[in-house]
Amino acid sequence: MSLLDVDGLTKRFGGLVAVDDFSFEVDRGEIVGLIGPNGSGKSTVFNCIMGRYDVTAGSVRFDGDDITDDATHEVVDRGLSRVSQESNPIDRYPVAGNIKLFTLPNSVFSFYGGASDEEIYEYAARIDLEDKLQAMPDELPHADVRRLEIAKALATEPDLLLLDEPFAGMNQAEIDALATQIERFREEGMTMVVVDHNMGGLMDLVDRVVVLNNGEKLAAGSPERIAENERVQEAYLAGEGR
Amino acid sequence: MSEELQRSGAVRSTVRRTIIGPSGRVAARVLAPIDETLQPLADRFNRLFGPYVGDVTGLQLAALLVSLVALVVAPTWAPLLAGNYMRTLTLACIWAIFAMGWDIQSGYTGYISFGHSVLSAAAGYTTALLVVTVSPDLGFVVTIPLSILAAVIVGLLIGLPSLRLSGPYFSLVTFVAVLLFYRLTIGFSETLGGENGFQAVEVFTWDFTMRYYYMLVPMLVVAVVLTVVARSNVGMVLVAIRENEQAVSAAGLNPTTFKLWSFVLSSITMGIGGVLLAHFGGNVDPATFVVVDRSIEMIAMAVIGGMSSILGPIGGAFLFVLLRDEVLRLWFGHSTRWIVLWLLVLLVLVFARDGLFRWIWHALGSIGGDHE
Amino acid sequence: LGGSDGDGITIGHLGPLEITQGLGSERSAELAIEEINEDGGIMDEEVDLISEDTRADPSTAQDEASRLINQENVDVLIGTFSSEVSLNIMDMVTENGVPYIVTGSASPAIIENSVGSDYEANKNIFRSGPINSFYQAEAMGGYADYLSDRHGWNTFAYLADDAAWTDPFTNNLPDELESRGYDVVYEEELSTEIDDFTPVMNTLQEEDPDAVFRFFAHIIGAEMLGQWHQRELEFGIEGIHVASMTPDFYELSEGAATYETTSQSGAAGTTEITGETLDFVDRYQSFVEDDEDAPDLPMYMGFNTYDAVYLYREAVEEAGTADYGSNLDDIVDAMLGLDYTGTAGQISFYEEGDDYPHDVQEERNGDGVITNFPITQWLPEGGLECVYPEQHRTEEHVAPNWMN
Amino acid sequence: MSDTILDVQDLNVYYGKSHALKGISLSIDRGEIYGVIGPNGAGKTTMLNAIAGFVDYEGTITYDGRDLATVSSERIVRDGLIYCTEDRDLFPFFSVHENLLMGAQFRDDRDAVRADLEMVYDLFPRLDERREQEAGTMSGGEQQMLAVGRALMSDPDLLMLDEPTLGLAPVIIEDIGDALETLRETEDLTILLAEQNSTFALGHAERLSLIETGEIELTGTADEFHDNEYVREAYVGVH
Amino acid sequence: MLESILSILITGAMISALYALIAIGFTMIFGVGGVLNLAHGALIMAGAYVFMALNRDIVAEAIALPSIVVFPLAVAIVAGLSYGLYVGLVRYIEDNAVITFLATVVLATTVTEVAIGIFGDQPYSYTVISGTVGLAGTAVSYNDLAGFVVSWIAIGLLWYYITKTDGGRSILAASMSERGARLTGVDLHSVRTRTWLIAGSLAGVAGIFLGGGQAATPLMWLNPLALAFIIVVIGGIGSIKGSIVAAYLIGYTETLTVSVLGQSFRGILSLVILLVVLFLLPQGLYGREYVHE
Ligand SMILES: Nc1ncnc2c1ncn2[C@@H]1O[C@H](COP(=O)(O)OP(=O)(O)OP(=O)(O)O)[C@@H](O)[C@H]1O
Ligand SMILES: Nc1ncnc2c1ncn2[C@@H]1O[C@H](COP(=O)(O)OP(=O)(O)OP(=O)(O)O)[C@@H](O)[C@H]1O
Ligand SMILES: [Mg+2]
Ligand SMILES: [Mg+2]
Repeated sequence: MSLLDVDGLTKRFGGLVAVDDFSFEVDRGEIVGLIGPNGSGKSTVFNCIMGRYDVTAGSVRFDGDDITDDATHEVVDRGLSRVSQESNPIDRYPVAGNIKLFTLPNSVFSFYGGASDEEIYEYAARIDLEDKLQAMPDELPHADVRRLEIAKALATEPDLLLLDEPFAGMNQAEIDALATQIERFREEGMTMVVVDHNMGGLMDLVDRVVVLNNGEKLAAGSPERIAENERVQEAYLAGEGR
Repeated sequence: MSEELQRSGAVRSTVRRTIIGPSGRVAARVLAPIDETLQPLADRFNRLFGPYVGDVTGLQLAALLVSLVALVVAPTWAPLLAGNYMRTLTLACIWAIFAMGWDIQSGYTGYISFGHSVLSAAAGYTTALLVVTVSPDLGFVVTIPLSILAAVIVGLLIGLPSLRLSGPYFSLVTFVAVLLFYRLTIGFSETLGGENGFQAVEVFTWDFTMRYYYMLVPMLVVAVVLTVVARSNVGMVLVAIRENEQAVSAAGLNPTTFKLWSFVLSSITMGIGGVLLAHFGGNVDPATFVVVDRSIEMIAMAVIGGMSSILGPIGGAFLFVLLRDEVLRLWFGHSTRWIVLWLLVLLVLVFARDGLFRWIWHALGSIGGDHE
Repeated sequence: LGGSDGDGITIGHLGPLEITQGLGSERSAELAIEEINEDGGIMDEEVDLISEDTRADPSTAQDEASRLINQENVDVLIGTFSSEVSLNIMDMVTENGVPYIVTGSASPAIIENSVGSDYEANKNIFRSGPINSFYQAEAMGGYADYLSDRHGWNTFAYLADDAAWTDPFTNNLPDELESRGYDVVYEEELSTEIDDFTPVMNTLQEEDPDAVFRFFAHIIGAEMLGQWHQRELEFGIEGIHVASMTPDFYELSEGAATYETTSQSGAAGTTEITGETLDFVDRYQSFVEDDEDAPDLPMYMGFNTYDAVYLYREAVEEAGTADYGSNLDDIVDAMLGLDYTGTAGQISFYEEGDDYPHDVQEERNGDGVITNFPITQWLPEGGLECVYPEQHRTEEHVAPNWMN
Repeated sequence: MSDTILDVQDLNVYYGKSHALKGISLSIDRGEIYGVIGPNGAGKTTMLNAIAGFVDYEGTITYDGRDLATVSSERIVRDGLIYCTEDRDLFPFFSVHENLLMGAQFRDDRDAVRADLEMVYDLFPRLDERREQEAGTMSGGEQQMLAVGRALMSDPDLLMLDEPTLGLAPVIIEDIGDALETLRETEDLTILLAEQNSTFALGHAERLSLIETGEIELTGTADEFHDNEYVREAYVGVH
Repeated sequence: MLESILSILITGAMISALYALIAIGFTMIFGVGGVLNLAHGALIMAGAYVFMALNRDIVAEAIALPSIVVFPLAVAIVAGLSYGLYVGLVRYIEDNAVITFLATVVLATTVTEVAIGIFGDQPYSYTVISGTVGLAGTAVSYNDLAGFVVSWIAIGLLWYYITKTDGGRSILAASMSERGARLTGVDLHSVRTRTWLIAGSLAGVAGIFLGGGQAATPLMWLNPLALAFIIVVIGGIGSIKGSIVAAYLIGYTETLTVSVLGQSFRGILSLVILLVVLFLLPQGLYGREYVHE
């Protein structure tokens, strides 16, 4: 049975249908690519899964349970985590503090607990941030802020990780490095859905690709087949990924 | 950062360079040795309590101990001073509790409440109403817990709806809550005593020394408890809520419960303070408990002491009350005194916005050098 | 503790020194003490005054009172304007047993909650005037009779601060009026926060009374008076209006005060209530001649405070001691024994067992009408005259010129 | 005709202790597209921020013959030096249309403004569909389009773009590239382009500089960069 | 019956206009600087006292200028004070909302103390325009009528300026993103200057007519400002449209409460409305909102 099961998801903003009866499944251990033109609804799909938006129609099941109406923190506690498109670190805490926050138990009575410094170091190390632990977020260059976002997500020990444009603002070398790290997460048993516009990074990484267009599923299949798909080409790829 | 801010920053830094800097260096030379000698003590303290209340340097520990002792033995020195110091210090203890109560909620979560006097009033009025309507001889064991409970209930009544609101809305609504409570006390004067309030509450004692300890002990207890909470994960989450609420829920933490929790903690504290204030003078009336000035005063105390530091507000409260009731009293006539007081507060807000006592604390910490 | 051990007599004065009533009271106290010292002091001891500001705020008042008692060791406390202050320092004052003469607040509760409820514990508390608002309500009835005789006004409306001091009026006056055969066409307590009188005035216009009795201490009736004149509403405005007692109220209100009346102890020095009244007013005026802050008249609290100081002098000299620590009873007895001709009237106190022990007694004329409750009226061109009671009257009451 | 529009001499920027830019010098000719590439943290954004007057710097920056140190930031904008930042800085509660109007806020030539509006809406049809949507609610990519569009509305002489392709779909990236080229032709627009996406930078700039850890490692034409081993290894990658 | 309804409509309209004026001045400052300026109340009071001092000979014997002259003068002075408040205090702390909120409260408290120190507690009456007219059987003082008209003129002008002109739009823009504003060539200093001048003059106008109706007193500003809060929160902080709508909502509620339930219930119903609105729309009627859920 699949780990994540999005069924007939629809999200309306006033008159605008951002996501229109969209369904897809993710199996354990997979890395699925979710691509599509700007404004096609990718982030909205993530926001609906994470309980950031209430969905207009449809359902989201995670590991068998219905999480459609769960609040964000409940979703996270179930083992689902998301690296969002916009970074929002807590500028008052150093990198280490930002990571620690994501390891705290959700109870007003647990005064202590949360990750030890060693564990925090580990989370940072998994994404090459270990030597920036004491830096303040607003001192970090763009790409490191993105790494911090990933480290925070890792710190919640997710089974399923949603990555929204992890490669944005990175150059080829950095993309390759990050891609290998993501590969490693998979080996550690994590399942992932990756949204990105950088075909160079994405296509080699993912097992399957789902293409969204105007909120509807345009196509799905192996990276190769998608790259060949004419409609995807003219709607989105424009020669990329070939 | 806008040019104005840079300029004000410049002002601050020149002040720092030309005045604070040099004098600081002198102080440092004098104090460094003390720091060294006390370091071992500090280390033991940190080993024992560090995890709960945070680490301190030798000097910081010294400062804490000195002020603690000074407070405990106040009855020996206060009467020697010209003025009504025993009463003033006693009052300061109560207001320190209010300031801390405000801090743990507003200071930490960043949801700035302008209506905290309502919480203390809830406790005070409950005490009075119990005495007046139920029976004059209920005894503290009954009235005190019930009054604190009342504060918590009112706290939840205000908190539950208003904490959904974003910052400024919350502030304005709490501000309005005070006005409403005031209107009620006047409007329903038969039950709530109108602007005369109640005089029936029994004072703890008229012996100034005893009365002082009645207020000091609870203050110290509250201070320790809240410090422990503030330095724990809970404190960390509350600050995170202030900085970025979305990040908190993304971390799998439920902001609402944490916000409410801080409100409850705050209400309990305000309740304790309210009860003490009621038994301090034996009177419960809008001017003493409700009017918005009371809320503003406790905020002023917390902020000049140093928001989100628990101990800072204590310092702020003592400074504020001592200035108002003793120091300025000596120098200024009736109403000028208040104008001067508020202007001083204004100066602190502009030039030491992080709070005087936080600043002192860090200064002491940095003198020893290597630590923090 | 305190007492006259050759260190002179110290009188503590408390009042809201930012507002005119308080200032008038303070100056009157200063004057009284200056006179007394010229006249050999109290029991041949120098008298000095320490006056502190209550800001009309109970907590501040408590602080100041406790300073006066414990630091300054005053022998007597005199003053306090707003009822909430008087009531809320009571506990602490009785605790110390220092004589305390209330001169500013008229709420019966002050006596009821203290001497009235537990005589022994509170017998150091006195009120030197004005007569408490329970008797004031009755007196207003007498005043209504006068208005009826003079203008044939028989229907009245009632407005008051929604505040404790007006409760005796709210509870008694309407019945009082009806018992005297008048109609009360409208009654309302106004929120002390009121900032728009239009609706009220509209209602009054519809109800169309001959006169409105209004009792304002917190509310400032300036807007009401303005509309009254501009709309030439067909009724008189009578009763109590504390703001209107300030000597320059007529000017400040741009003459909108014309025709309104207010009762005030001492009748603002418009008339010789006792042989003392006008002399005092003259001395007061030369005393504050070049002093901008002080009001040009003592105002009602001033009269009562001035009298209180002399009452205290009479009493302790009678008792032969000011040492309340050990001889409070003697002082109290002496006070109760007094029948003193003050500036605001003939002053004597109710005894233990009366409804209002240690409260100033009302004076009544032959037919039992209360007389130590003078009412003044602003006349065109700012003249202030005493229109009631008869024996103090300097001018007959004038109806607004737009009423036929 | 190679007159310099922007000249940067020995530019240094410090963040507290850290030395973010270590003596950068470069000069840009009117009408050219100049690329700046480098790993993250190299200092590209810092450089643009310094030119736009958002951070304090040492060294001299001359634009159109005037030393920018003496010019207030809004004056710079009115003189045609327009900066489209990494984090967009849109007006979240304004509609798409209002955001674009704000771009031309200081311009009086109504007709020209109207023409530019059409031009932007043609370039980004998605914006045209969403004229009335609040900018803050747009998708990441749509916001990026809007940011570029708003910059174009200011009728720039020198346009500084910090990672304009960030989060954009390949199709759009192509369109933007072509648009910039045409603008350069028609309006004689000069462009300073900071990019991670080296393919894009090398595809459109004719001269580039490579910045690493606050220093210029290499400056040259697009072809020279293409042929350079090191660059191909680290930045273009094997695609 | 019909008559009393009419009179409610009329009185309500008059008072609401002033409320709107106060609320807008207050909300504008927030809209732009993110500053909750509680000293706005002090400015209202200043408006009344300044007018009175220039218009009547009881403060300074020499000067007693006619209203027509004093009005613009007083408004200008208050606008100046408002700007002074920004330059002298707020701009140094505006980056920290809490400090600013508190500093302005403290300032308001101080100014009130000062006013009490100078004028004491007596009411200083003055007339802007004297006389009354009967509108549909309801007596309306020229003061209120003028207040109504002037308020609406002011609101209209402001409305046009903010929504239809680049200068006005950049005021709003600056409130959303300071960097964005600088990037589009907005002169932040002039924006702030204009904002505080405008807000100041609104406060001045409101103060003058409030005082003209009642009298200048040191605490005359407290209740109007409290109402302004309620209005601003209901309407949505930063939204001018919201303030106007809410001002009328509250204005009429108040008048209704008074004429139906009686004086002592003033304010309470408004507070109920406030809570209801907030419960349904946490951002108020027209408040800004990031995530449309
Ligand atoms: N809160 C909102 N209100 C109105 N429209 C919205 C809102 N959020 C998103 N939209 C619209 O819904 C559509 C989908 O947005 P979404 O962010 O999911 O796109 P996306 O696929 O993530 O695009 P990108 O690749 O640029 O990030 C967009 O057209 C966007 O304008
Ligand atoms: N506000 C700041 N405070 C301290 N250091 C900073 C600050 N902003 C940037 N830095 C540092 O300056 C260096 C350059 O940062 P900058 O953002 O210019 O790099 P970049 O080339 O733009 O990287 P990217 O391509 O990821 O945006 C980085 O090492 C960064 O850590
Ligand atoms: Mg997206
Ligand atoms: Mg950058």
